[in-house]
Amino acid sequence: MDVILDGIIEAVRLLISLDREVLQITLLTLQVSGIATLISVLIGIPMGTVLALTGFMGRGFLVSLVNFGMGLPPVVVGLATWLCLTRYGPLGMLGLLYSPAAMIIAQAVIASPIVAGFSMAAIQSVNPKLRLQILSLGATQFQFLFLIIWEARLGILAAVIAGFGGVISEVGASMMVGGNVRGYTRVLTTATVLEVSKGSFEMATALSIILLLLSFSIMASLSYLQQRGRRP
Amino acid sequence: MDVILDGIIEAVRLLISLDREVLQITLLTLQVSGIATLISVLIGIPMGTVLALTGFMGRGFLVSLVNFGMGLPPVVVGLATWLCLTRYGPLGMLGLLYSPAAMIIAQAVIASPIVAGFSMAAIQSVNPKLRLQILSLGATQFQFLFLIIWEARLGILAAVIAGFGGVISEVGASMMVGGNVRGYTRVLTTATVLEVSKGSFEMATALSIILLLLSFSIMASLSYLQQRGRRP
Amino acid sequence: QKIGPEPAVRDLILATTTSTVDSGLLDLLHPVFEKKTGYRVKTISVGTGQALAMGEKGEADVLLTHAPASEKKLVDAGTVINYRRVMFNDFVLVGPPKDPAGIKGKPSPEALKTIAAKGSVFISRGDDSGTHKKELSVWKKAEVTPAGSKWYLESGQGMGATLRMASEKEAYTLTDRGTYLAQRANLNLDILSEGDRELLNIYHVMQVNHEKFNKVNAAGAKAYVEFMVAPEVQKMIGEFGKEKFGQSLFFPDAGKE
Amino acid sequence: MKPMLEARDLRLTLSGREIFSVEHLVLHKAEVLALVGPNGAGKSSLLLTLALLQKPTSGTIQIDGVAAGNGNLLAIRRRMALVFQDALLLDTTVARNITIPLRIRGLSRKDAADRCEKWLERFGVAHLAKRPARNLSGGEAQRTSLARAFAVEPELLFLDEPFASLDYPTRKVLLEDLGGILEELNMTTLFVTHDYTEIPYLARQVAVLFEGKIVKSGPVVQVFGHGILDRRVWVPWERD
Amino acid sequence: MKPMLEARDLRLTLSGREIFSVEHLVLHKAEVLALVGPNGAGKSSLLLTLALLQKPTSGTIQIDGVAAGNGNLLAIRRRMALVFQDALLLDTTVARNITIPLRIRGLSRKDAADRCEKWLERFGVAHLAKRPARNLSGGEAQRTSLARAFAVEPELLFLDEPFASLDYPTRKVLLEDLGGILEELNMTTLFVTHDYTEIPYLARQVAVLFEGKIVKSGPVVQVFGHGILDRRVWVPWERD
Ligand SMILES: Nc1ncnc2c1ncn2[C@@H]1O[C@H](COP(=O)(O)OP(=O)(O)OP(=O)(O)O)[C@@H](O)[C@H]1O
Ligand SMILES: Nc1ncnc2c1ncn2[C@@H]1O[C@H](COP(=O)(O)OP(=O)(O)OP(=O)(O)O)[C@@H](O)[C@H]1O
Ligand SMILES: [Mg+2]
Ligand SMILES: [Mg+2]
Repeated sequence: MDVILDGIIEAVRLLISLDREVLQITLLTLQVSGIATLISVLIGIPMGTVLALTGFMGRGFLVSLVNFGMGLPPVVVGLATWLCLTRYGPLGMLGLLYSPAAMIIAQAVIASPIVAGFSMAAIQSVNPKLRLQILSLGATQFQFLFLIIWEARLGILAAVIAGFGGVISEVGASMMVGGNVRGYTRVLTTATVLEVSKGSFEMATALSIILLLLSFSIMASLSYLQQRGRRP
Repeated sequence: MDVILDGIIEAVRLLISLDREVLQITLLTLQVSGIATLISVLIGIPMGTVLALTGFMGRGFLVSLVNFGMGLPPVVVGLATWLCLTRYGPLGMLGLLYSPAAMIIAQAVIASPIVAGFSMAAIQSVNPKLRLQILSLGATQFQFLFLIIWEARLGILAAVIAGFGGVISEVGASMMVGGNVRGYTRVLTTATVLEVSKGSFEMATALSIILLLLSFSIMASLSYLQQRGRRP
Repeated sequence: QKIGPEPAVRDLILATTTSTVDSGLLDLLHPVFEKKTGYRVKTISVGTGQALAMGEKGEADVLLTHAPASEKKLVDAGTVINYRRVMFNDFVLVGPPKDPAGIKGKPSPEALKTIAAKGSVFISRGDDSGTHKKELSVWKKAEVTPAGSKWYLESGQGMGATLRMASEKEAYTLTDRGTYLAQRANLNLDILSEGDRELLNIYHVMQVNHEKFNKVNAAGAKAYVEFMVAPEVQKMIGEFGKEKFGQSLFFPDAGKE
Repeated sequence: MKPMLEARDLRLTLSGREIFSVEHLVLHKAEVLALVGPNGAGKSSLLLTLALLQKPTSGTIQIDGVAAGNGNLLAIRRRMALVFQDALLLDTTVARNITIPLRIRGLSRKDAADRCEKWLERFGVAHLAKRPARNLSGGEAQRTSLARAFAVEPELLFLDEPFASLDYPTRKVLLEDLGGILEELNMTTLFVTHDYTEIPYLARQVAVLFEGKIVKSGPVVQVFGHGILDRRVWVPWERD
Repeated sequence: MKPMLEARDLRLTLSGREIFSVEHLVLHKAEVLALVGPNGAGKSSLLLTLALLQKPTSGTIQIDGVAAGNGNLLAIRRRMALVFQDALLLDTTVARNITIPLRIRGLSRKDAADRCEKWLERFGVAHLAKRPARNLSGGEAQRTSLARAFAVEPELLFLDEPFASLDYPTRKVLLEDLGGILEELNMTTLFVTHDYTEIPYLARQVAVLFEGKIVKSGPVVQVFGHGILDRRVWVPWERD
């Protein structure tokens, strides 16, 4: 357990001394996972809403596709994104491989079905008669969605939490498409893996602790938002 | 895209020829992630239920802890589990490191907060008056829980789907504590990573496809269960 | 004090093995290179197999690897050019200090023979890496076919992870000296057999052929190769690790074929 | 003059069960029609269908002479309001529950607030304006739901047992008021009730739905007789 | 004889608002008490508290001479049944909604099925037994909820506006029946209603709750006068 203790000491030291490299890695982590989550929210919430509210041919198939996408292995997403973005792959001309943009793409692919799936479940659990009531208030399609999402906000926030949690903690895809380039695409998880493979467990533990602090504070604020005014 | 095409062909070949090694890897994957999910269901559902239904000191803190655990990076879980299970670690005497049991432990640690968090959200969205109605039916604590969970089954199944999806697709922790030992702790995700690092992208794609097929069929049956009788 | 004009294509993709990165060597060299030339090196550390595959597909600009036999195929096919020797270190057999199989001091093929005879656990990387290939060639020399035996485990992971597993399981394994030295503090393993001629671990740097792959950053790749074999860089390689480990991790080797 | 609402051959089948089948139903402008019938007759389903919230299995609905279709659904819905059998309030304050449909219709913040105040006052829940709708009592919720419907001052109003949870004196005062309000605002109204004593306050016409079919319709006194006008009960907390 | 239910100094405060404050309330065995009052008076909250589902801020409740506490809550709850203001059914079939509380109380599958059938019959919803409760009409749901409460044949029964969504003839028949049933089964009953004409059918005693306080109580005729007994309306689908 010395390793963990040393890791904590090292983490504190890094935080206090505002180590430039660690700071940069932390900011990049936030930036990449934040933007990816934002994209997945923009894609996932409307998608989940449509799946929850409309009945069309192939809906059942799409629902299982989303549920399945929720379990899409980051490694597989990483591999597929990698194959798409390579120089001679279909999107090679964009030259995005081994850049933060590539990581954002892969993470958004991972998070979108998560957000969509949980948004769907949240909206399905809104009283179906309330949906009719909202329509009868004269709401446009957009206002309707807004109000329904408001009613399902508890579950939708859980969806966002899950999406963000899924990507900030992910390593396989980020490693593959980002390449863990120092000062450019190195994020907290990939840096941790590198430190482990270097055998510097203290540093790995320190980075883990920073990652945990980071995700804990974000999760805590999201869950505060979610639980506000909801006592059992 | 040739790689993907070749990967598909290879996947079909492996499946048709019932390649012994691939079969064994697939079964182990199912076994490890299945048991881990089971454990996380046994821990997570009661825990989520208690958090949703009771108000006690420190509940707020526990809720953020669970939400935070939902985003616990597998790499960090892997590192922590590894440190606990090493020969001279606190649980070293069990001699579990680099065994399927160690992978199950790590995966259960990853999945439990996911299941707990989503169970909590699901149960919170059950009409609070219905809870009182159930109590007034004369239900014991246990019967009460059973009935509440029944009412929240849509969301709870989503929680199980998320938990299972989280672990079957996870690679960081499995790699660290399982060690990817051929014929013993190699699962589909770790095998995929290995094939990528060998540069055999076709084989990696084939394994990915098998993993996708596997998780797709499981997710499809779970989501069929979930959506049965729920049209919008 | 940068030399030459601003490069046309700034990004340079280097595919290399984990050992060069994990040892920390490239973290020392690349800032110097970047400052001097203005390129940004994107170091992708992967298994040797993947590094070579990336070269074969034109996905990398320059390679730094340690599997001469496999590299030779790329050179012969004209996939890579400007193939230059950079440095070497060596492979060593490590195992638990108690040395249950009693291989201490034996030359490597004999040591492996003893391990097989005693049935002591041996951990192979099993990942087609340079180290794995070297290990297989030693088994061949020892005239043992270990695959499928109960005492022969394939970790399917990088060197660091494999060393840790060996340490935990009190097993033997073959490792490059650099990684072993870097990790030694956390391991309960000793060097038991070393110094054989065939256990040399030679690193080469090479440019991916821009005439075959139009997207390859030829100028950058050339600059990188020249940089690695430049005398002052060779000196840095030789000094690297002396301070921390009391000995060099790599020995400069440019120009000797 | 075109009727405000006209339905022809309206039929609804759910889960293989015919819920209602109505050949012809007309509501003239400013007319108030009471719809009665036993539990499960299909009243609520018919109301939902006429309010364009439930797609009928077959049949047509014309609103103010225009056939309701996908193109004009929203425009028509904004001319209507509906009070459901159980008050379905949004999970926000009472006041915002009233103002949302007004803001949706493009009223300014100020106008919406004024209307909201006026109608909350009218239904005796002005003191609850800032309270979260989630904690209201049954009657308070129903009043809020009524205020919400009236606040949009619709041309066409659907009420599904709107007074069931109101206390007796409130109900009485409201019934006496509402007749005047409906007339003043020219609201065409269809309302479902189980308490026949309410009918004469509001409606002249009544239609009886039984097992999904309209089995009788006409002026109130013709359907019920004169006994319906007679009801006297004391309010216990107002005496002495 | 000990009273079936006795509450002293019962007070409930929620979100800083005093919901009710009742000094003393007694229900003797087999007594039926009507609880009336305006919307928001606190009737439903008082009922929930007496049924041991809402913890009072202060005060004590004795059931059959025993103070209700954590230890005996379940045992006491099994002697009670409660019909909520809005029918709260479980998301399963109508029949299972009835049998679940019976099976919970240890009845055999067969006995539970028999009782279920009997009470569904009595409330006129036997034909719905196999239907999912989620799609019921308002009145059908309320009947199911009533059947569920009566099927457990409780010693102590709480009813919160149980007839509000029932159609008039059903309500009338039920009211006439239920008086006998309550007497026959010796059920001590507290029921909340807004329709004072229902009171004389079931209750002899009435208590009036106003702004959380019992402002009046006593025999029905004394509180309301004799006008309450008079009500005549026709059932439109039964004539001719
Ligand atoms: N959790 C709560 N927080 C604050 N106020 C509440 C809460 N629950 C109920 N109330 C308020 O308490 C008052 C009493 O509510 P209750 O439901 O007991 O009324 P009631 O007498 O049953 O009325 P009704 O006849 O309309 O059903 C209401 O004004 C209601 O808004
Ligand atoms: N989705 C559905 N699937 C099957 N049957 C349904 C569905 N929705 C409603 N029903 C049935 O249709 C019938 C009519 O329901 P509706 O709610 O219109 O009755 P109602 O006349 O309003 O009754 P009440 O007076 O009790 O409110 C009921 O028997 C109900 O069970
Ligand atoms: Mg109805
Ligand atoms: Mg009430």
